[in-house]
Amino acid sequence: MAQVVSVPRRVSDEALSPELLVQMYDLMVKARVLEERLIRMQKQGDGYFWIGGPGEEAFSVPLGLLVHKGQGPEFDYLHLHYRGGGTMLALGADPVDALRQMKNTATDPYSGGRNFASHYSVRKWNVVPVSSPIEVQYAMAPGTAMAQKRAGGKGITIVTGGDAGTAEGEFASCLIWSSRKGHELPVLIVVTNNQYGISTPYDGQHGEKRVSDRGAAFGIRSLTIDGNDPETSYRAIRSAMDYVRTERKPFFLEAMVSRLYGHSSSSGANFVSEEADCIAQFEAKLEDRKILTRARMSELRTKYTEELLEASKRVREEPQPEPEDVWKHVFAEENMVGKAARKDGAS
Amino acid sequence: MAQVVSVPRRVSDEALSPELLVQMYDLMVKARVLEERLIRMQKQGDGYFWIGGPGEEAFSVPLGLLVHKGQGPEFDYLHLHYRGGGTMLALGADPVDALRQMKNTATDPYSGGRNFASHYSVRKWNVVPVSSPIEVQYAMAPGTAMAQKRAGGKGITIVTGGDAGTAEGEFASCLIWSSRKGHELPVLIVVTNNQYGISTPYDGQHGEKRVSDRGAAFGIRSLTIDGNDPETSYRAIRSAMDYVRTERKPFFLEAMVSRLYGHSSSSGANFVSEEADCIAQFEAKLEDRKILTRARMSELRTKYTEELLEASKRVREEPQPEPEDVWKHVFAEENMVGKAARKDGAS
Amino acid sequence: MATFVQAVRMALHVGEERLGVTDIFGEDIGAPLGGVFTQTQGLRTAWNSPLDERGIVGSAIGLALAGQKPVAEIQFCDYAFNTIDLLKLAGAMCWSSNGDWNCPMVLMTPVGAGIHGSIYHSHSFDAQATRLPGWKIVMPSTPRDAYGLLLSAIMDPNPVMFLAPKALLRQKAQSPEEDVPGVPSDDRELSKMIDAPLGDRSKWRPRWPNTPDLFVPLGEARVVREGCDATVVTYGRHVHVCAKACAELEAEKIDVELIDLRTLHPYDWTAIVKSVKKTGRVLFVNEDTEITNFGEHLVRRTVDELFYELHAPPKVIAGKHLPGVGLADNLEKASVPQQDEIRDALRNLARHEP
Amino acid sequence: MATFVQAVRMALHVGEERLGVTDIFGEDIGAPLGGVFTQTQGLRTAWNSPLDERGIVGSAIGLALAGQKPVAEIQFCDYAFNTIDLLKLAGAMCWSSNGDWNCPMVLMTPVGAGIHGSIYHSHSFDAQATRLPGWKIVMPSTPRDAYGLLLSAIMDPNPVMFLAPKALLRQKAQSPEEDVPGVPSDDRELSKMIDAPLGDRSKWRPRWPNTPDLFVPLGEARVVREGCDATVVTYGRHVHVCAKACAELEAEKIDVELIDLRTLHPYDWTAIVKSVKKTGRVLFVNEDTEITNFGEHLVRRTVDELFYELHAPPKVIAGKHLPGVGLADNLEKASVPQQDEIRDALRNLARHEP
Ligand SMILES: Cc1ncc(C[n+]2csc(CCOP(=O)(O)OP(=O)(O)O)c2C)c(N)n1
Ligand SMILES: Cc1ncc(C[n+]2csc(CCOP(=O)(O)OP(=O)(O)O)c2C)c(N)n1
Ligand SMILES: [Mg+2]
Ligand SMILES: [Mg+2]
Repeated sequence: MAQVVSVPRRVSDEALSPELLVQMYDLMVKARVLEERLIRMQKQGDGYFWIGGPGEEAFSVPLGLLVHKGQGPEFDYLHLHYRGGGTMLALGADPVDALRQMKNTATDPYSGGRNFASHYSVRKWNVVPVSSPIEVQYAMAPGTAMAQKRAGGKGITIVTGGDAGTAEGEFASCLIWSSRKGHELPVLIVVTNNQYGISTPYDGQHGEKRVSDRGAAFGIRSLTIDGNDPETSYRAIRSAMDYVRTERKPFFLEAMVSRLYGHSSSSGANFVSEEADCIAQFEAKLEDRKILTRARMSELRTKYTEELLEASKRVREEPQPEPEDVWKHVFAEENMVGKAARKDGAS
Repeated sequence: MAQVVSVPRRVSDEALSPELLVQMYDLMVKARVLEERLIRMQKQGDGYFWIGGPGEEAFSVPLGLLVHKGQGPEFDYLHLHYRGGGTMLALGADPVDALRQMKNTATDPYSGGRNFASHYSVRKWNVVPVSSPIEVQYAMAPGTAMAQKRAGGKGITIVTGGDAGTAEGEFASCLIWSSRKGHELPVLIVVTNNQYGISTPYDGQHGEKRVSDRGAAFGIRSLTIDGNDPETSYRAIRSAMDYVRTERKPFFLEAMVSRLYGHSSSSGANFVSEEADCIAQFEAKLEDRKILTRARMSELRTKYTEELLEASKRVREEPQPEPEDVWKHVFAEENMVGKAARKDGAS
Repeated sequence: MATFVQAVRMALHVGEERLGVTDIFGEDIGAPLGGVFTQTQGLRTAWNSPLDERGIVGSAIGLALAGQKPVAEIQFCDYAFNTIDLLKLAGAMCWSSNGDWNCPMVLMTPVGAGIHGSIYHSHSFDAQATRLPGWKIVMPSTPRDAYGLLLSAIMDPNPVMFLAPKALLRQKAQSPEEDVPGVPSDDRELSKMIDAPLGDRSKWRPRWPNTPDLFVPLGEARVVREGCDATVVTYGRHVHVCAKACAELEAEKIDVELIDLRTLHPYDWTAIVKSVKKTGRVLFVNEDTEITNFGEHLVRRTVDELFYELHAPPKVIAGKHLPGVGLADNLEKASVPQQDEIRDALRNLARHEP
Repeated sequence: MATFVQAVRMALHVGEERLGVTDIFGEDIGAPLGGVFTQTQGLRTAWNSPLDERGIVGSAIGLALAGQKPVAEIQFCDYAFNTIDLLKLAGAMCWSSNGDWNCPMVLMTPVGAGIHGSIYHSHSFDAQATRLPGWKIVMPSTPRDAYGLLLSAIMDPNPVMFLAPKALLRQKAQSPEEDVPGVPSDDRELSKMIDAPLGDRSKWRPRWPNTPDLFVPLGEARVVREGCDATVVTYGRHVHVCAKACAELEAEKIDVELIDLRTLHPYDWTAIVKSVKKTGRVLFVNEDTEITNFGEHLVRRTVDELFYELHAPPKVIAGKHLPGVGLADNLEKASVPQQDEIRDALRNLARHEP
């Protein structure tokens, strides 16, 4: 599938350090191997459904690395969709927890065996619960951003979603609420455009050439980048975040990405060889620039593959939730989010 | 209130005939007098609530005159909001029927005493029921337009609403659904911008300079005009309609208008002298150009005022709905809309 | 005596000054109007949102998640039916994250008929609201309860919906017990203090009376009048309609117990059980449409748990299953419960021979 | 034997070829996928909409008003909760225009749990749907009823909602009576004719079997099995769960009458009355959440009209009042009605001594 890529204007082309490139590569591989493990678990009956982000690592990993991580409005809020695994690993999430959610164990820290794979939730890192309905996160993002504007720090709100979902009204709500004159909000609005919504291609569903074209009318700075290149992504995200953090205004970043295992397990979750593979491309670059050898790279992949295979076996033995657990947490007993906000002195 | 007005490019400045100007003036006065009668009825206890379109006549009247009126997809569909009285009179509606709806009589042809004033519904003219929730008509408009594109005639869909309401997701839906590449729809998307939503001014709620700026991203031709000038309106609507009828593609027309009696009876419904009065402006022009004399113009106003006063007295005597009438028309017994479509050979 | 809407305003003032409310927002909520019912006049944290109910609910969730305390308003509950997915998400936030997050927001919205509001200013929302697991739902019938329940709603760590019966908004407390404590006894005095003047309001500042931290607990019903011949359980404006029906029956020596549920979820089952055990006859009244109605839930639970305590079949009087409430007086009256049919139903219940 | 989803596809084919259906649309409905459950494969008028449920419902209304006959789909009913205002408008179109307009649209959506769909692929919609005056609501439990009710839905001049139990979609007719008339007796033959092949489908065209204009009337229940000891009224996938519970009880010499409601509105009250008069004991089963639930309406009407016919308190088994259905097997089972609790409840009902 051909990718429409604009030259990332306003983004410096300053070289990234080899250490950073290696760190990104490491996380990208880890994220990919994790998705492949999750897919396998589902196929083997160790989970009911898979959805995730293989093919988006060159964007999701740099995004996670650039997050100002912590709890409360001084830190960044993340309103992710179900393709954010790379971002979570870059934040420091334990991949074994993702296996637990796939196996819906009681030990799943994200939902206690209640929700599908890739539905993360980490309050201590401001990762709000991922929910399945497309685009609702874009209606909530202005709320956390308002709190941050008020808090006066550098914290920003980051919201991500796919291309097809931008047809929902909440995407428009996000553009409108974040750009009201005199009330602009510090939101980094991200769309990862894989040019599909399940089986429906981009063409024929969109009047706009690029989704990011929709920002202009609202005076929102907007940019479309090649999200398959981690260096481009890193620089574009960093510069967009700098703008949002400092100006306290929205930025709309569209990243063209691949969907490497199709939509989800419902569509088979098989490798799609026609799509660009950001890891393969990055490996060629790293070898070419003599930053990593092929041997070192395949060693890394083998290491993660083995680790996660072992972990998946251990997870299989962990307890399932009990029937009566359904009644837990219907209501909260205390105001946990309020405490966090006060702890960080932000409200 | 200062009006932002763009020069109406792409609109011819060909002079309109004196007959047309007189016809428009006549209807504008009739529409204004009707609204003033409705306001008075409500204040005198002959109705529970008033809302309507005084101040929009210079736009709503030309719109109605240019409609291709009839039943079924070959003709124009109208998805109006509650400020469309001028359009209805220009279509040929009997103003007494509006009084009946105000007095919620059983004889009210639009809703049988069920709905508020200015909630029109005329199937034989393709006027779909006006409903109170803001902006829902923009979600329905693509549907009638699809039928028209398919029917192959010249019929178009016209949808109107206010400026504040464009923040609802349905407005975005309308832009999206009408501009999908290869599936463009013949919709004339109208926003009458009075720069208020009830008490809330335009400024501070919009990131876009003009609402019509939102069309560009979708490749929708868009234009903002001075809706207080009936000549500008007529020419702009005609040229927009020509485009939609011929190209079978959407056009977005924003008309800057006045709100001459405030939002509704809830906000007092008193004359707002700070706003431009399109009828007063037009009268000065007509006198200046020697098309009508002051005497003729005030005669006309007196005539309509007296007629509607008399009519309102008669309407007062018409029967109210009976309690058991609530059960009528919960379900339709036959497919009336289907018949119409077939009658006109369009489906 | 304070009106219902003044009570709401004073509670919101206490909320923003003493209980951590950070945002009171919705359409036309901010200055100069202060709400289409004047409910938010003079409040420091009140602001006008875009005309976008989905954005309002979404932003309220976001604000809540970021540790703020938002009180959001949907201008009329008639315009909340496109937000039910978001309301469900707010109610699911704690449960679906297995207790990781909570979502402490308050959503206010005016409900119900009784003011000739026609199709789109007459909807009820209690049936919908009780279908939202994870939410607490209140619907006060007096200024005092409006004040005290709103304060409790603000302090709760969960999403709480505050349904305000439209027809009661301008109604004054009918007795000192129904009034907000601490308000001046002279109504005009109170009005001068906290009602915005007509005309230019740019210089106006309210003077707030010193009202206490009165928390009416969520989940506690109020026995409005005691009786032994039958029980009527209701809430909102129908508390007053039922009270009048009860007064009519008193003349006939029929002594009806009237329970104002006040909180619809979690509701005070104990209070209902106690009364039904005493009277053996119960009528549930509300004005939402009658198929799949909250009163029907209460009947179900009554027959489930109290079948053999009943001396007569339990009844529901609710709104008719119609697409809307019509504007004409006859139509409105034929659509939502009226005093005479409530009176007749109670009489039948009380006189029913098993 | 046809599967449920094949029955839907064949009905839609008949709809577009013989009954005037002009548009079958929704997310992923068109080629090449033909629906996430294959329900629209090979249909001439099927097309992919934008990912916008509000646009889908809005456009369906517009198409209907313009005399077209749209069959719109919401991919999962879990994603219909932001369209309830539009559904209400469709249901109000005829009434609010005092009979001037009708709105002949069909809305299909898969509902319910039973496939480990977790929080957002397990919702029910029957409680919501029955709260939409002006709509007719059907929920078939067999391929034959799916076919026949869909044809009737298409012909109706009103908005009709077709709720498809997700867990039944791939299930075959269990007997010739449950099958679509006219399909080949060999399942593989039918599959070859109308199931799209894996891989490239661009050249594939279905061969439709010659199925008749079978109209299952809206509003008519089906007595699945006769019995005299108790009645169970249900619909959708719980028809099969209840049938199994009834079979278990047969071994205990308890003879339960099982009614498949099929149409939820307007529902077949006559059928319920007849059965309850015979058995005096009734259980209503559905899997939507249990507060303000349609089964509770049926209980209310039962005690309202049949109180003195009852030999035991009428019961409801429904989904738990929880924010969602959890993914883990234990959680799903604890949230929606299971065969054993239905069996036990029916046994208790049948054995109950008044
Ligand atoms: C509101 C809603 N409608 C439908 C769905 C079903 N669904 C899940 S993913 C998806 C496609 C999303 O496409 P896109 O936004 O491009 O994101 P991608 O999956 O391609 O990353 C759909 C229709 C849903 N989850 N939520
Ligand atoms: C969905 C919805 N929300 C709120 C309202 C209440 N309301 C009626 S008119 C109005 C303001 C509309 O402003 P605008 O769109 O600019 O139209 P105008 O009245 O100025 O012509 C509001 C908020 C409504 N009718 N529908
Ligand atoms: Mg996509
Ligand atoms: Mg306006």
